[in-house]
Amino acid sequence: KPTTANAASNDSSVSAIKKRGTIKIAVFQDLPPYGWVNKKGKLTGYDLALARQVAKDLGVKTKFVQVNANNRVDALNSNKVDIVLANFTVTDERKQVVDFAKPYMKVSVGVISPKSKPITKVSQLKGKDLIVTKGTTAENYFTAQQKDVNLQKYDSKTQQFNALKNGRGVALADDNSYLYAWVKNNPKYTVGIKSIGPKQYIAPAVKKGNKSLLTWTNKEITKLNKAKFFEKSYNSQLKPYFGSEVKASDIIITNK
Amino acid sequence: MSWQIIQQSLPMFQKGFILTLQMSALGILGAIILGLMCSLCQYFKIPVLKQIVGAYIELSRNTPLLIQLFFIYYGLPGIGLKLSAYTCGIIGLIFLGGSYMAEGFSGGFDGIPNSQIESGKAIGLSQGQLTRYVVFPQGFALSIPALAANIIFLIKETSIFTVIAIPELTNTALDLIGLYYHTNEYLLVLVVGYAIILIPLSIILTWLERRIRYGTFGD
Amino acid sequence: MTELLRVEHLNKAYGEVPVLQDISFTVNTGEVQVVLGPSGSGKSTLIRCLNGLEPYQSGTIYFQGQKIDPTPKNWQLLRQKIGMVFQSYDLFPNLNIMDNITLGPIKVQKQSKATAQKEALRLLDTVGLADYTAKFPRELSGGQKQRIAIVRALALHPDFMLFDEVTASLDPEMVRGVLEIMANLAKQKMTMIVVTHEMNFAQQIADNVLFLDDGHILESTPGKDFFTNPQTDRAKEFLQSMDF
Amino acid sequence: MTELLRVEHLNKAYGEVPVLQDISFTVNTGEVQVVLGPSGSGKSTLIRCLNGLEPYQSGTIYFQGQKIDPTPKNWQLLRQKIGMVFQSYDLFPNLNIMDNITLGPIKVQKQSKATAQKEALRLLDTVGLADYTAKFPRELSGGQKQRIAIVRALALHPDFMLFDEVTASLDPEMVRGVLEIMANLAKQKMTMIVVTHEMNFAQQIADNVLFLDDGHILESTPGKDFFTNPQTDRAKEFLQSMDF
Amino acid sequence: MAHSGINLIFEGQNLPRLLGGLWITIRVALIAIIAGGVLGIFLGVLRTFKNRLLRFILRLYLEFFRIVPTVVLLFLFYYILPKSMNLNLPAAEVATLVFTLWMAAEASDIVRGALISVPQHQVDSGLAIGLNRSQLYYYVLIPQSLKLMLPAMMNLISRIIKTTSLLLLISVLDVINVGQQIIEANQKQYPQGAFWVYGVIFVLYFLICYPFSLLAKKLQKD
Ligand SMILES: Nc1ncnc2c1ncn2[C@@H]1O[C@H](COP(=O)(O)OP(=O)(O)OP(=O)(O)O)[C@@H](O)[C@H]1O
Ligand SMILES: Nc1ncnc2c1ncn2[C@@H]1O[C@H](COP(=O)(O)OP(=O)(O)OP(=O)(O)O)[C@@H](O)[C@H]1O
Ligand SMILES: [Mg+2]
Ligand SMILES: [Mg+2]
Repeated sequence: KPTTANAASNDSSVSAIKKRGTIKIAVFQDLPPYGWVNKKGKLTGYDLALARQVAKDLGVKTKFVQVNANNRVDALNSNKVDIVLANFTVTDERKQVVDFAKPYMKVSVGVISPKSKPITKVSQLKGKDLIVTKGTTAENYFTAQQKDVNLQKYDSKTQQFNALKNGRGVALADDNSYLYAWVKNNPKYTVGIKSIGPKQYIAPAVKKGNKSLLTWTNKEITKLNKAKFFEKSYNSQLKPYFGSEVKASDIIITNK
Repeated sequence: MSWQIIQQSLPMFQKGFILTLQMSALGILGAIILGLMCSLCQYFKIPVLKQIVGAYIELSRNTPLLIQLFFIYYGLPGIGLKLSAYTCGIIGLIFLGGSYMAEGFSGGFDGIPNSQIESGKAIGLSQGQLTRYVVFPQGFALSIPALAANIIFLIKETSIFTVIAIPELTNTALDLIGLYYHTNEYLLVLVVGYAIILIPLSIILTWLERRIRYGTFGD
Repeated sequence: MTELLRVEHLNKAYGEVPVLQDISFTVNTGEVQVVLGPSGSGKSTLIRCLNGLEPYQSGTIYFQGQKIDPTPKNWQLLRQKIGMVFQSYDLFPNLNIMDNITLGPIKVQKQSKATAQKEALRLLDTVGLADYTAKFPRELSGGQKQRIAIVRALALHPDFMLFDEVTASLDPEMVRGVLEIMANLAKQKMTMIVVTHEMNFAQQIADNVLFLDDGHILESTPGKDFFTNPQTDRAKEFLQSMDF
Repeated sequence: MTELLRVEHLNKAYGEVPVLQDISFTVNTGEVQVVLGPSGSGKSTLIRCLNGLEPYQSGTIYFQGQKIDPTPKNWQLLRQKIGMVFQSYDLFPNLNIMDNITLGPIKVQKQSKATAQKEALRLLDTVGLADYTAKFPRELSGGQKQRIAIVRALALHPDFMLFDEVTASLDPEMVRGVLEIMANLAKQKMTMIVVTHEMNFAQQIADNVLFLDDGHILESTPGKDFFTNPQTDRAKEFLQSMDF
Repeated sequence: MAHSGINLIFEGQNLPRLLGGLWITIRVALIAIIAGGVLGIFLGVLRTFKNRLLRFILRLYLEFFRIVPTVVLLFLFYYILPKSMNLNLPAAEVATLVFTLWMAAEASDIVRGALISVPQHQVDSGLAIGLNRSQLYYYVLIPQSLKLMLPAMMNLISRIIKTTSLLLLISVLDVINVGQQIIEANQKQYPQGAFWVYGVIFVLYFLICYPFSLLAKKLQKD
């Protein structure tokens, strides 16, 4: 339904959401174990658990909107969603266009490659094809810092992993946390570079200027932290998918 | 809308633009050759080949390019056939365009009035001579409008290459949007990019169409 | 009077519908056979059978005493000896007048270009169109096109000519020029089979008239008698209707 | 003799090319005006101007003494009073015969369906096609279609009728039936303007002949004189060419 | 391994899910075809009118939808519409709108083409019996042009259906998107999942589009 410009930004305020009775949340649906559809066709994952908790605490129903990495910002700006909980890494560019709440996860870019031909140093990637997904921090990092790596840019996670398995690039770069998860399922591959670039955080994002929801979300994260929600969620949603290389403290933020 | 942002993105778009042009050119050329061969198989009713061509045309015309590409690019490696993205793109475009071009040519050949064929026969021309002096020149002229429409169509279809990570125009735009979030600017450049290719081309093709038609039939 | 063409018991049907039934007749060298009959009686079909453009179900055609084996290859060779002009002026729009005329002589009969062009010019002269060699069909009037079509057929020096209502699509004023050329051919003793609706003209040139109705030859009567004294009532009726 | 239609100084051009130049004439009630002239002389254009299918650049048309203001709306209203039949048998292929005929009376003249159908049947009877009401145009021969087209025009009870070469696309055998109907109309004193290439027929019905050449009226001569004794050489020539 | 991959399709809820995705796809196409078709007829009629400004505007509309690739159209509407027009629609509805407008544009050209190829003498004889313009269109031109436009319409419909494959790109949960989820969720068990899932979707699209192209061919013949 059409709304006016000002009303549109207020549309995602806490009171508006409560009045509407539904919160629209942008999530990934192809990124196990954060946001994905399991074999039974059910939307699940670490981000999803958070999303459901947020809705519960707001006392509203959820409406999930599937996004790809490269349209998370526009989903907010075009009022398609109230909040993004889609493995959204905080970067300076993104801070210009959306408002991030308190982070709930740590992350940095990692690189996976076949065990048979492992890539362990960035210098090995020179002049080679590296697979990334459009709009991810991995793409951002390599575009800005490693200009002599050829990037193959895909629209979705499914496509990028498929491409890697088909050997279309020598390696794939993405957030290291789910690369660990992925290699556990695909033992022929290894996280050859565990972490490059700056340490980064993943946080919920709301439309720029949406103070009301931002404040509420910050409080919510603090509250959930106290209640050890993220630890529990880590154990149920993530741990089963990660290899032994990963500890809870690598991923979740407990002390903030 | 910021002119500076547009300007900064132009070198990237230029690469995509050139790639779109190159792949379109190759794909269209291949499609025309494939289409011509298919339509000849049908025109001369060559047994077996004619049936194969018929099946190919139906298959190609009734499935989306996107799925054809997905199947070739992501699916076929599963049974051991791995082709580069560019090869897949070109093959996809030829596979799709071949059937459209074939129908265009066939339409031209079928459009030749029967009386032309008969008067060719009546002066004793053999089948080969009839094809060379009557069917080809007239059929080609008649099929030009369809071919022109197909050329435009195929160029637009290259935008779908974005799904197999070919950095053509559309892919470039989507990528930049994901990186820097200047959606309006990049979409504008994208639309203008296609307009720069398609508008002059469509004018040239219309002109060519008239000329060839006039040269052959005089109307 | 040598026999040029003999048709015996020709039968032709489109699907189940018989269109020509038990057609037999003979044409001698130098004779003009006019085929008359109401619309749909099978005149065009008959003409088209006579140069193999339509297959027929049964019957035999003899050409210069030889039985024709009706294979596509045989017909293709025979067509050089049979000139044909249709109702629609179907010159090849993509070729100029000279190329239209010389295509057959050069490609089919392997004449040299020079010979073929010389002959084409001579024939064009006889129909008053010698200046038109470089023009394209689109630049000509219907009557001119039809005259060129006759020349194109004549350029192969056929043994006989088939004409199927060649003036039917022409403006009334154009008709005369074309008919004059055909009348001239008749005078020069070209063997011809002519389908026409122009009764005056038919009367003037017919050595013999075949009157077709519903796929049958109802009568075959010498030209001098048919128009004044047809044998069948159907033909009488037909002649009346043509002359309101 | 009351004047029904008067045309004064009518000029019409397609782009730069003049097609009708300074055309003036009068048609009285009950009169048959035949328009003759070579192909391209402007006959069809004239007829089309007379019921507003073509706009004209200058000149005036008076209908029953009233000057016609040539707006689309006016012409639409007037066309009920002007019946027109064309060369191509243009019945509406999507409607059956009855609907073809009654479309105008019902939709334009708002007659009741019953009245319109009764009248249609009466008219169909006069042309011998009363059994054809439920058929579609494609099931009819050219001559039948043309007779229906005349009935369709008559069903609006027009004050006069325009005929443009209505027999030109017909098989020769079909021509007579159509011409007979027109001759009957003339006998019943229907006012008509008739373009035709059938000279015998023209001679038979013409009260007056307009002879057009190159967009000009070269002569306007009573029918009884024109065919035997035309005033201009051009007309003489024309008459000769029509009668090979 | 490959031969057993087909089992992936029949495992668990996979087939119903795929068909569910297909329904989303078809629903978008169906609404677009019907709404766009009606709008297209209307615009097509307008395009035969003499008013130059009107014809120019409609021509511009058509050319815009012709020149801009559908992928780009989808993104344009998906991103720009909510921002500048404050029209906030879910992706599937945006897609429906785009396809409707596209269908209307292309259909208007088909309708116009069919209308002007009704022979001029049909127009003349309609006018000659005194019909006014709307009567002429209603009783004569539109009924006659319907037959002429059907083959092209069938082709257009099958093109619209095919092009719905692009829904994936604006994250509509269409059949391809569901397919990708299935490939992702089962990648360990079925490494060749992509071959089978994309293969099945390929066939599904063919089964839907083929009848239309058959129909188009048949209509073209008679
Ligand atoms: N290709 C065809 N398929 C089926 N029937 C045909 C075909 N061509 C002609 N006919 C039918 O064969 C019959 C004879 O047709 P033909 O054209 O030989 O008649 P015609 O005497 O030449 O008539 P016209 O004087 O109108 O030219 C007609 O009933 C016609 O409908
Ligand atoms: N729509 C048009 N646009 C341009 N010129 C036209 C058009 N219609 C007719 N003409 C020209 O106007 C002139 C008169 O044409 P018109 O059809 O009135 O002649 P006519 O006397 O009816 O000929 P015919 O006996 O062949 O029917 C011709 O030179 C023709 O080429
Ligand atoms: Mg015939
Ligand atoms: Mg005329």
